[in-house]
Amino acid sequence: MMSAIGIPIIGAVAILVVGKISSNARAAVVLLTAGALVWVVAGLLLNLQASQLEVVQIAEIVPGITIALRAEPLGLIFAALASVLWVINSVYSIGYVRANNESNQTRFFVFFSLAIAATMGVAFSANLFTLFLFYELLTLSTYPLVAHKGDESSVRGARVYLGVLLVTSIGFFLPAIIWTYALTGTGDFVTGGILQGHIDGPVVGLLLGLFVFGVGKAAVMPVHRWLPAAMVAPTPVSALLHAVAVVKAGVFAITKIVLYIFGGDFLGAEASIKWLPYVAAFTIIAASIVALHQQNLKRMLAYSTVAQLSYIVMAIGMINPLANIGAMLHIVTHAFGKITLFFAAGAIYTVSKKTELNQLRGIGRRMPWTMLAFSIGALSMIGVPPTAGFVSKWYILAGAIQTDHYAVIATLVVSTVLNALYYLPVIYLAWFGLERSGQENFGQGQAAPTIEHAEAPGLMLIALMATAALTLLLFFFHQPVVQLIERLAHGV
Amino acid sequence: MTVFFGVFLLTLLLIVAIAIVRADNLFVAVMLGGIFSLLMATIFFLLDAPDVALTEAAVGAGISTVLYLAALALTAEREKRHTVHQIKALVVVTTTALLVIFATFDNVQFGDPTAPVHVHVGPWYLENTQRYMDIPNVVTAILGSFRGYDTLGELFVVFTAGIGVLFLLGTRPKKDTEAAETLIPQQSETSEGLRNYLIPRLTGRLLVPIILLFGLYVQFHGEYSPGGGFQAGAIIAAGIILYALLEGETAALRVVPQWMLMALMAGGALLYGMVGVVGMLLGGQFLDYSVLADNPVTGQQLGILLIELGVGMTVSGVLLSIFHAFAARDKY
Amino acid sequence: MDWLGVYYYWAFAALLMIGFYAVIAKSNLIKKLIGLSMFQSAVFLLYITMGKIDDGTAPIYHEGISQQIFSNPLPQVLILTAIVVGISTVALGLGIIVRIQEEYGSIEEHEILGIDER
Amino acid sequence: MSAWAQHLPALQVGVPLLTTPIIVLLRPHGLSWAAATLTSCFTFFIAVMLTVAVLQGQQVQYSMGAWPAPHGIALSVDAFSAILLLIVTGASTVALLAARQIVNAEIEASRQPLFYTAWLLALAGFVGILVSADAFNIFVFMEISSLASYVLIAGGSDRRALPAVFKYLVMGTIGATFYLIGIGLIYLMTGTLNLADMEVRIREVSDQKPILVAAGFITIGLALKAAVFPLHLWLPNAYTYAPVPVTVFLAACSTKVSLYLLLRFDFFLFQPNLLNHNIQFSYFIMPLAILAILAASSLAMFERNLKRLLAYSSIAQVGYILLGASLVSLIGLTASVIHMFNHALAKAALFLCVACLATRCANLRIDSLRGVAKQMPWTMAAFLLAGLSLIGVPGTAGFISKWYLITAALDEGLLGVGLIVVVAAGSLMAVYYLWRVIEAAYFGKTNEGAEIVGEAPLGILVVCWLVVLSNYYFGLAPSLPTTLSSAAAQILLGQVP
Repeated sequence: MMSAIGIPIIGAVAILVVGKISSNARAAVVLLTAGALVWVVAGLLLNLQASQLEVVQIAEIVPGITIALRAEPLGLIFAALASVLWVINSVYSIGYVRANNESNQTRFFVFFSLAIAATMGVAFSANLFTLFLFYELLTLSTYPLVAHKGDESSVRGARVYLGVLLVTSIGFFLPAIIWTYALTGTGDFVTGGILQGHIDGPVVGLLLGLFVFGVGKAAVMPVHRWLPAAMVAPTPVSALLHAVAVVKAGVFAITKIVLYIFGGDFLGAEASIKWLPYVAAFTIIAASIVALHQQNLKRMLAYSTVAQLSYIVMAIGMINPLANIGAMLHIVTHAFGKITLFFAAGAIYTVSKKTELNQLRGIGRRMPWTMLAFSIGALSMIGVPPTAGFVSKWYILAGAIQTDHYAVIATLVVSTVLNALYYLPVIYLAWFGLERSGQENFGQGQAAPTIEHAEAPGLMLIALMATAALTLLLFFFHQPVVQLIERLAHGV
Repeated sequence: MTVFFGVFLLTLLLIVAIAIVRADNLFVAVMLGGIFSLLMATIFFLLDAPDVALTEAAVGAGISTVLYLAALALTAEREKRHTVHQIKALVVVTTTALLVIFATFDNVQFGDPTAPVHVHVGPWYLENTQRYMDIPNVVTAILGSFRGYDTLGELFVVFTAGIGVLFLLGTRPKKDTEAAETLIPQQSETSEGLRNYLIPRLTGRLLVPIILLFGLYVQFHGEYSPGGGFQAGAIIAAGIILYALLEGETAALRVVPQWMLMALMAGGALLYGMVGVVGMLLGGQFLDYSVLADNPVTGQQLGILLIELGVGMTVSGVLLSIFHAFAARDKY
Repeated sequence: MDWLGVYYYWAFAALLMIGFYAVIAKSNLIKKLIGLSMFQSAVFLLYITMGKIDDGTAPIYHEGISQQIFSNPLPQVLILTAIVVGISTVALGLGIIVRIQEEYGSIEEHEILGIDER
Repeated sequence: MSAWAQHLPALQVGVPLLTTPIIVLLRPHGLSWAAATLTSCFTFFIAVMLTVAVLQGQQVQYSMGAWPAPHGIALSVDAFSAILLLIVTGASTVALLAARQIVNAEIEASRQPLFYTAWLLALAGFVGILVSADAFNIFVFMEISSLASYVLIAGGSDRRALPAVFKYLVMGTIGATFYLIGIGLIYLMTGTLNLADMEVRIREVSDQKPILVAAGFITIGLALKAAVFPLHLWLPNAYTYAPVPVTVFLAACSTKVSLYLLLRFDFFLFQPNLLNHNIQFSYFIMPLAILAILAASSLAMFERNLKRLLAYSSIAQVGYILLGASLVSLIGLTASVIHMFNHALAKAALFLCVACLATRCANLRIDSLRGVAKQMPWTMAAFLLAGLSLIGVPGTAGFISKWYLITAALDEGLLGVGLIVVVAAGSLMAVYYLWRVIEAAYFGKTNEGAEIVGEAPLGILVVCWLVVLSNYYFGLAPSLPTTLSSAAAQILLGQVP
């Protein structure tokens, strides 16, 4: 596991060194590191038995508080997801950066691999302190990525990004962690939770609230403002942020806390935590409605991410094995679906410099492959059968029915309808809309006349098609992932 | 009798203090400051503290008045009437005073021998000075040996003040020095000081040697009668400053050149420190004089004599260099 | 005899008050410094008053007289040190005042602040 | 060496003190700096030896002049003074190492020996306070360190330093005299000056008025010297206009020594003896600490000059230290002592970065630093890392003290929640005012007038990075400061281990 964190850091240093020499060498190093990471994580995944239980302790900060890593199933799924998508994202970003000849690309890739190192740390953390340490490192390493362009709007966006994440982490997350350490004397993730008997009554609800709103990265409603603000970043960064690393780390952290700190059965009996599914439900509905009104493609995708994340939080909030499986599965499916959408948006922007929804009229004819992938991704978001999105929503729905949690069922239905309402028109216009010539479709005075452009550049296309294919494949071969999750459910 | 004297002197002291604060002309305030110090000296003498009285007179009345006057010569004579935040000052001051007076309500008797002050550590010194040092002046015994480390610290406070003033006034002042060169007529060697005023010249010639002699007496007679390094240093400095006032600052610098001042300052401090270190080298603790000679009592006496000399050297060196630093200022 | 002792302490308090007032209220830096040294000499008075014993004499032995009541020597030693600390602070303060006069041309606090604002 | 081991406390003060007369006479250029740095390193080495002795559980006592304790002056070094000794001597060594270029530029050669003598005198004064166990002796060494600090601060070429240092002189002397009145009253009632002896004898007279008044005077006097919030008016200007290496040295340790005295007197002397002293202490100190954190941080948020911004942040951190102490619990005191250590590290690093900037940029206003990161990447990277430690990001030294502080606050129940909100608000304000600087430096457009600045001189940069990395070392392996501060907390609360 140590190597899982080590490799991206070594990669970052290598890129820093090689970066000055030539861009090809740098691209090679990036791919090499990504490949090595996948190799290591796959190794861990295969011999799951041996590696998972022993705890690797790196440092003892204060008696009782240590930096320790442990490869348990949940962490492994997230690490595998992040490493696979990192490979694809690297391919995509090399193409994107070449096409748009972005400034100081070395810094871009260095912080990119540092962010991945932090994500691995979050995935394998064995106690609350290590989780918080890598969580903060993730925030700090992604800040320069969000502020990459360096112009006024991106600096302001990055300021909001950093502000909200630091406020929530120092304001709520840190006190919650210290409160847990004070209560139980330890912060280790133990299957079945450690808070049993140390705390009861409404205080549990308060502690959970501190955790949920402390982890700003999970973008539950009041603390979600950083996500749309981070849209100023270049697309591969938004892809990384919103599909692979940052948001997933947030939701993954909440899942780990709910399962390993509070513990399923302890929370089941506790009355004071019933509010969690309702807060998540509210976030889903509100975010979907806001996404409906969005004109900018990336902002719409951002709000849709906020909604999708709250699916996971809602499913976890229901404290039911089926729903848990649904939640973890949704982490994977949403990642593939959303990253495809972002890749498509990036491709469209690279080639045609179009960002607004009404500009995409009839773009399907010009960029068939990109729009095909976009459609698969959109369908996966809605949860239409051939795509993976359907499977995870199915499990969550099954969980909701099992605990006859009517509010959740209603939310699922309403949100699926809302998803359809804001994704389908885009696909329809793209394929069947007529490409209006001249000015009228650039109403808001954006001087971007329809220029002749062909399909997206090769590298980006490969990445796009890969993630789209994975979304479809996952629908048919989701069994291995589910088995892995079930092993977790039985407390292995 | 002492009751009457005590009350009279204290009320006089308070009146002079209020006069100082209210005086607009700073020169008057400094002169009143001199009177204030002399009154304090007499009160200390009344309270059986001859050593402190001598120091207060020599340092308080002598040296500080000289320093204030030197500073006044370089800055404004008259204070601009501008009391800024009066009410705030009164409030803060009255609260502090009430706090202090509140402390005296309890059974604080003046001069009763059974008070805890006189029971615990004090009498131990009185008995043991004879046994360890066999010198009459107990204050010098405590100053020199029992609490010798305090006096070492004290010496370095004076040393720091000397260093500080030399450092601050070492720079060439910002006043447009070229204009200053031309404006002030070059003071010829003879016209400096009060040379051609008959009375000061005559009396000065007489007084200076006597002052220096008295200074040396105080220096080396500290163990038997009130006196010691600080007082002696101040008196010797006062003597030489008087000579400077009479014969002019350049003449005084010829008598005690700048490098000798620096040597005096550093030498005294080093002497004191080395006496302590030698004590350590010979097997005792730091500043342990009993190991200095075969017989501990003579060792203590030798130690006290040496450190008093060190203190005297440093104090005179510092005070003189401060005076020269100020005096040299108005030449530019 | 008792009220005299208390008078010494009240004199100490009054002197403290006068010195402290001068430090805060006066804007002339030299007057502040004089106030400061008065504030310190009040404390000297407190210590020495503590050391006095009724009809005791200065703590110096004389060959002849054997049974003698001596005042407490320790406060006197402390005050010897405190006086020299006071004079050192005054000397350094005056050095700074002379430099301020040269740099700012005035030693009134409100004028100096004014010069800095401009 | 063992023969000298029992002389260590005396050497600790003796070495810096007795080398000053020698250094004042060193005329040749640069020699005085070398001698001063060498002495400072040797003092740091002695401090490390003393800490090792303390960690081995030895009771380090030393009586000056071989006179027994209550009559002669005794020196004693325990865990609390050991950790402070490390901070003071370390800060002085680091600041001196980085001082050569700047002092050469700002002070002409003839006055440099005097400057370095004053520096060593300040160091000797601080060390003298930490090692001494005699109340009046502490006053004498407090005067030495204060006078030397006034000289150092007034040493720069900036004329505004002079009124600032005069205000510091007046307020510092008033603080010292309040302390003197406090000792006088205690001496009046107990008859002794040795701290240990005083603690024993104060028990019988603890209900009488002079002792309560003495406690008041000592606390106010030391609070004035430690720039506790309402009495902090001298600190911002003094640190801003002083030469940068002096600020590096003083910011890291001058307020800390007064806080050491405040805690030593309030907890060791008054705590076990005065009746409800702990309630009086926390009711009096806690609001001041909270006020310090909130007001000083908000002042820092709107400050234009970088040095004064860090000065206000120092006042806020003094508030954190006092907040920990005012909880009057074992963890609270540990948090307070360890924050002294961690804040000294973070603040020394930040001011060293300011020193690097000062060598290249004309003035240190934030809007004149726009876009400086491009020309001085290493300095700004160091500033960023040191800033993270000040904010208390996990993995840095600052985080450890935040962790202890919040744990201590949690034991206070509802009041604790309020304190957590204050601590969180404080660190978020720290995020705001540090990010303002970093954002201006990294993303700001270099204004046209600015000439091309090169990277800071290598000497200062290496020292700066040394301190920044030590921030992170003590962030990940804080065993040394934690053991020392918990031992110190136990000593202060009276359960001597």
